[in-house]
Amino acid sequence: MGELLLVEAVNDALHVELERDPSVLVLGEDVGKLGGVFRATVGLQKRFGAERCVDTPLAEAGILGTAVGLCMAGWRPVCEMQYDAFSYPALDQLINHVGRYRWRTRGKMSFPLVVRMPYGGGVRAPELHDDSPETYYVHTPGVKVAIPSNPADAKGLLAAAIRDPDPVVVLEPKLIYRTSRGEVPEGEHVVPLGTAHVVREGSDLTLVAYGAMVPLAERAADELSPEASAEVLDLRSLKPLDEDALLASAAKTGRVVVVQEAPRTCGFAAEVAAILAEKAIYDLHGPVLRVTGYDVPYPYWQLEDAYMPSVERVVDAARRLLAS
Amino acid sequence: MGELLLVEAVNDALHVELERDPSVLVLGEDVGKLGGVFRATVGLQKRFGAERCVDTPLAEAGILGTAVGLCMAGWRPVCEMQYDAFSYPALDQLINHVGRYRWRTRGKMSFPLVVRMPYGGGVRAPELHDDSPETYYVHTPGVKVAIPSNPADAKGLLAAAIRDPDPVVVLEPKLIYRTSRGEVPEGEHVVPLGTAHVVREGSDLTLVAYGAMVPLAERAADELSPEASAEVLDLRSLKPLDEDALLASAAKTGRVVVVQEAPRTCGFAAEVAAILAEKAIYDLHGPVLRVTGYDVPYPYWQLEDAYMPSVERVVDAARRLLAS
Amino acid sequence: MSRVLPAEGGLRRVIGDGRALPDGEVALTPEQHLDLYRRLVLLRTYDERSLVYHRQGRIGTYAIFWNHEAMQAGSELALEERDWIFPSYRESAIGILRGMPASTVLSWWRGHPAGWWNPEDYNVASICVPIATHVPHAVGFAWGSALKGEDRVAIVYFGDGATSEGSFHEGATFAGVMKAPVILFCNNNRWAISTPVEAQSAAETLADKASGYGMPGVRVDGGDVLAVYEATREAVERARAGDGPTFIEAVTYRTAPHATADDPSLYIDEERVAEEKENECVGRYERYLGRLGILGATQVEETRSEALEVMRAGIAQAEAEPPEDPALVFEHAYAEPPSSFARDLAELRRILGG
Amino acid sequence: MSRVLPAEGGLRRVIGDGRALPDGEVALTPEQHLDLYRRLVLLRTYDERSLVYHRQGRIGTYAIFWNHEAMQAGSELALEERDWIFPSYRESAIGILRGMPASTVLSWWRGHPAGWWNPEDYNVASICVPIATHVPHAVGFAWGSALKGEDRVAIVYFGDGATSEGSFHEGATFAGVMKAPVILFCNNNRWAISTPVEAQSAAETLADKASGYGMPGVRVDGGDVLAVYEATREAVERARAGDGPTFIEAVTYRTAPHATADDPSLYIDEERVAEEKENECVGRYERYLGRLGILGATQVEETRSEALEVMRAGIAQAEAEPPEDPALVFEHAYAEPPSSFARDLAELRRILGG
Ligand SMILES: Cc1ncc(C[n+]2csc(CCOP(=O)(O)OP(=O)(O)O)c2C)c(N)n1
Ligand SMILES: Cc1ncc(C[n+]2csc(CCOP(=O)(O)OP(=O)(O)O)c2C)c(N)n1
Ligand SMILES: [Mg+2]
Ligand SMILES: [Mg+2]
Repeated sequence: MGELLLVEAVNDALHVELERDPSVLVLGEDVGKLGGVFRATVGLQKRFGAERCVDTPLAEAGILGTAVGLCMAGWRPVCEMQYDAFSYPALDQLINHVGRYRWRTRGKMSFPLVVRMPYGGGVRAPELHDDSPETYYVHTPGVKVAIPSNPADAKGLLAAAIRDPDPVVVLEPKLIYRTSRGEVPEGEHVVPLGTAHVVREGSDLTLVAYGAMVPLAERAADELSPEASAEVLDLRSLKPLDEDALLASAAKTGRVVVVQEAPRTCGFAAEVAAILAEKAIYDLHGPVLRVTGYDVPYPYWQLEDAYMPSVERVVDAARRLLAS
Repeated sequence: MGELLLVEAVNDALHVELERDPSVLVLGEDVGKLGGVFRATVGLQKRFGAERCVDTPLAEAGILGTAVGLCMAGWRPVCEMQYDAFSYPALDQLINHVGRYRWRTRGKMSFPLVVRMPYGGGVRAPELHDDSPETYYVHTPGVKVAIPSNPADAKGLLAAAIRDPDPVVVLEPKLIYRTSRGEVPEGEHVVPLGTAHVVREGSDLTLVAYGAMVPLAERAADELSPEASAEVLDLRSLKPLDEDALLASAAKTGRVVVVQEAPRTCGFAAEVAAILAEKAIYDLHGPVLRVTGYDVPYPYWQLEDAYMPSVERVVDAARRLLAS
Repeated sequence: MSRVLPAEGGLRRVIGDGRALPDGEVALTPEQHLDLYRRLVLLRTYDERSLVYHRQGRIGTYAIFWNHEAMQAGSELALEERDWIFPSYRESAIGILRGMPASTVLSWWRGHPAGWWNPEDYNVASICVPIATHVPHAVGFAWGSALKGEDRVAIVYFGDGATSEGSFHEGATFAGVMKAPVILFCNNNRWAISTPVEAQSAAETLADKASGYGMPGVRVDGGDVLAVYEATREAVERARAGDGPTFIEAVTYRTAPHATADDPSLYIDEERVAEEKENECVGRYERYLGRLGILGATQVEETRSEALEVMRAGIAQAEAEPPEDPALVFEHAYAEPPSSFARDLAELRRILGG
Repeated sequence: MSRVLPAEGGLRRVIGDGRALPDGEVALTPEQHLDLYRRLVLLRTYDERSLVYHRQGRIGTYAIFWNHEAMQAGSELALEERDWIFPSYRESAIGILRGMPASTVLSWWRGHPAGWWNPEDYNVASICVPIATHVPHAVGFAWGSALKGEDRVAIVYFGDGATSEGSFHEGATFAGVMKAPVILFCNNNRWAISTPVEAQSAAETLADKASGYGMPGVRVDGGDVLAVYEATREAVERARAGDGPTFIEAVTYRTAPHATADDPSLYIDEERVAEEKENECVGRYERYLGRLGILGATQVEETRSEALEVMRAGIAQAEAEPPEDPALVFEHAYAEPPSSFARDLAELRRILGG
């Protein structure tokens, strides 16, 4: 199929999965006629009809709550939240129902729904169009969380999420929606949840990242070369997490820097560091360093570059670690 | 004033603070005539009137959202959420407004509100009366989080929260509302946020805990003695966190077990472990172990003991660590 | 076919008082009446026994639904078995009208896993604990069923307090827009724990909310099982005809504590409670059937003892449930549990075993 | 004092068309009319220039409010300065009616910290981006002010789409129960981005929602600045008299893209847009004042060029704002920042400096 932008790969996945499985249905604000504010759902309503690509009222808890009911009626709903920070009204449904309903039926009923949304900062947008909410999702039992960093994974992880019998939240890094371009397999393409990907082999230290932080980590690895050989590990799926890949890389390099856009406290980098502190402590040649957003409200966009992890900050952390 | 139960200490703090400051106002579901389902607000409406202890409609986002407006009108609202898992409808207000509004006014306006709620498991209750939601709160920029483990701190931390110029979430461990009894200073009593407390000195390892896990950790320390000398550190305030106390204890004992009821992934124990992995790695004689709830929906109560961290699990972790 | 009369306060009513207030009629055969009566008594007995079991320490916290039976049995009767029910904790036992064993519901209140059922077995969703959050579920189910061309109606039960929640509002909004075949059944028992409905909403009636969602709002006497049946039957017809949702406000008064842990003496009007108890819904129907000559004292006794027998068997079965293995903690969260769960369980077993 | 006429569709109206539709009257002096006109033109000019600045890359994404000026200026005129305004992004510039410099609002759209003000300086709350979430803020403010015995009314602006959100519902519920002196002002421009109001709610009119909250609902022609003024004035009176909240539905039609990034050609009815543009609100008022003999061509020109001057100065000032120091990232989140912030900033400075 050739090269696609990341957002086009999302759109492609939706086309393929709606075609493949007549019980898949897309719903959300402006996903129909408009094709979504990022055009991720463009063409779906024309192709599959207004009943399988549904423009909903402006009510996120309503979207996710009705999706629970749609599952009970035999559908596999794919909900779009228009932006990261506008998904919070639906957290109640997510935590109290989406993550618990299969359990509540003692495993008898499935809730194969997907919540996908553009997320993350760096896009020069008004307030609250920049959040990285993965902690809220990943901490919640009963849901899975995937975050692609390139077009092929965006397609494959979304396909996996749609086919998964359990609820999956897919966070799509909007910063690289239209800058990440790459080869995407045509037709059905599935990247199993729970498999990390070594984007670049290295021997001196590991940069652990996901989403838009992966290309950033790659640039940092470039910067560090030839001074040091950095491995870049793209987690791709935060839950389930490919712990083996993480531990293998840590064992190999003995030095780990974790990069995340979200605020630091209880961000996913903390979980990565905690796993390393528990299971890899004897492999480590130095501290586990985190390069993250700060514990502050995401700033005015003229200042956002100071908030977002930068190549410079990653390189600085790597150098400190290498020197330790 | 003598001995009080933990929930009585909460009530005492509210009486003292409403008396002290006429701009303090309590609102929530059933906090007035009934005095709250746990009786934490008993007597307030009689004493201070229905305008300063307000029974609200059943709408948590409405409670927290109007509290934001009450702040703008010069009040210091103390919101009760009836239970942990029923606070989630208010997360949207918390994340998008409560934590951001001071910033939004460039620091010109204060939002000195408090959200307090009974939290945690082990109480043989129906579904969703058992959650430990601290991660959702602590990850959110602009809010502070305190969790008392005994009556005196319950009073002192709540008083500090009410006097704080910023929003504070106070999670009260309902498991020990009526089993934790202790001396509580009469009248004004403030425990500053951001100060941890060494509940018990020890030299071989540190048990880090908060809330109802503190007395549990103490029992584990009893169990471990004389085989090993366990220090018990009560964090009391997760944000701001007393990092110095944490690092000092880790430096002293070289071995740390962190105990938390919440599900493991991205729980606060991960943050503690991450801080240690970053700043105390050379002090550690072994891995940082986490004893936590599991990454599953909080179970049917006949099975809850298998979910909750137990003395046995803490002791087991401690022994493994001591042997490592 | 049926005659529904206005009652005081504009509520729909069928059952009179045998004196000044005339009886109306509904198109039910004597057998159907007796079946409905049996269902009412089953619920009543379930509720009264549960309170006893609670006092005896045999079940945990329990949400009493005494005098709510007419709303539950009356509305359920208007449904077909293929229709789905979305209960709140106040309708915890509604499944027994659908053949669910009493032991299942008792197990739920005992916190035993045997209390959690497969909704598809009875077309009864799980008991919803967080207020109003199941309204969108029912709406999504009804909408989704209609999309699939299936003729299934959903009914969702919630209280007066629930109408203040955003979830109610969003669910109702979707229901209207999607023309979902769903019935929003509001049990207005005038209290949300200690909060009276006047402190819940400034609306004159809760049914006033319906037009804001583009659906009809109906008010009915919640103590009148036949009026409830009629109102629901009409709503079901409307739903099946593709005319969308209906909001039913069934008005009653909570005469029991909110739940076993509650102390209503702190807030409730005891005189009003006493009045309401006099006029409670099972007795009202009993007397109505007596006036029709359908029900006699022997049948009343028989029905009650049958129901008592169901409960005796139910609690015995619930108490005979063996304790579940801790392994269950790790099951059912995911279709395929992550590998960490097996490690966690192994560790837990090692510790519990030691 | 005033004569408000019914318009087509039952909307309140004052301004006629100079032909078949008669003009009504309001109790404003010629000076007040001209002042109101000046405000309308200021908003219009702000909006039109902002779109140009956006195209020139001088401001970022911008939410156009062309043809919404009458709703904003008309309602604002009914308030006193001590009354508080809670705007959405659609009312981003409403502060300029309260003396806020144009540069402040422009800075907001430039993502520069100078765009964030102290609400107490203008009694204008921060621009609310997440839909409907500011409704409870306004209600809490109004309720809290009344509790303090202060005579301050709050008005909160939101769109048709916003009425679907739980936050709207919960805010409105509180407003009714607390009898808060607040005005819920709904700009029904018939679209929420690409979603038409018919897909938003099955209610016949959005004002139908009001009775569900126990408050009056008023419908007014949103393109008629005087009808908006009158409706708001009445609501303000009611609020000040202690009679609680009012819901105002001001009906108009969105003629511009939702925001600069939007492409309405994918969904909108272009003919209807053209019609609406013909009848846009500033022109309507201009012609009305012309018929009254209050406004002439010179004054129109003068008013416009004054407003243009304000904008020229505004953008110049906004562009002259020096870039802020990264230290600001760590300020204002807390009254007393935790010690880690100083460490983070020091590290950041070291890295940025290197
Ligand atoms: C979201 C949420 N908030 C709070 C509670 C605690 N709570 C349980 S029952 C109840 C009152 C419900 O009143 P109503 O809706 O009238 O139903 P009723 O109990 O009277 O049947 C409350 C506040 C809850 N279960 N869920
Ligand atoms: C909670 C939330 N969900 C989604 C959005 C994204 N969004 C921005 S504007 C908009 C449409 C709003 O429509 P309406 O309320 O009618 O106001 P209008 O823009 O027409 O003035 C949407 C969905 C948001 N800002 N907040
Ligand atoms: Mg009730
Ligand atoms: Mg609109």
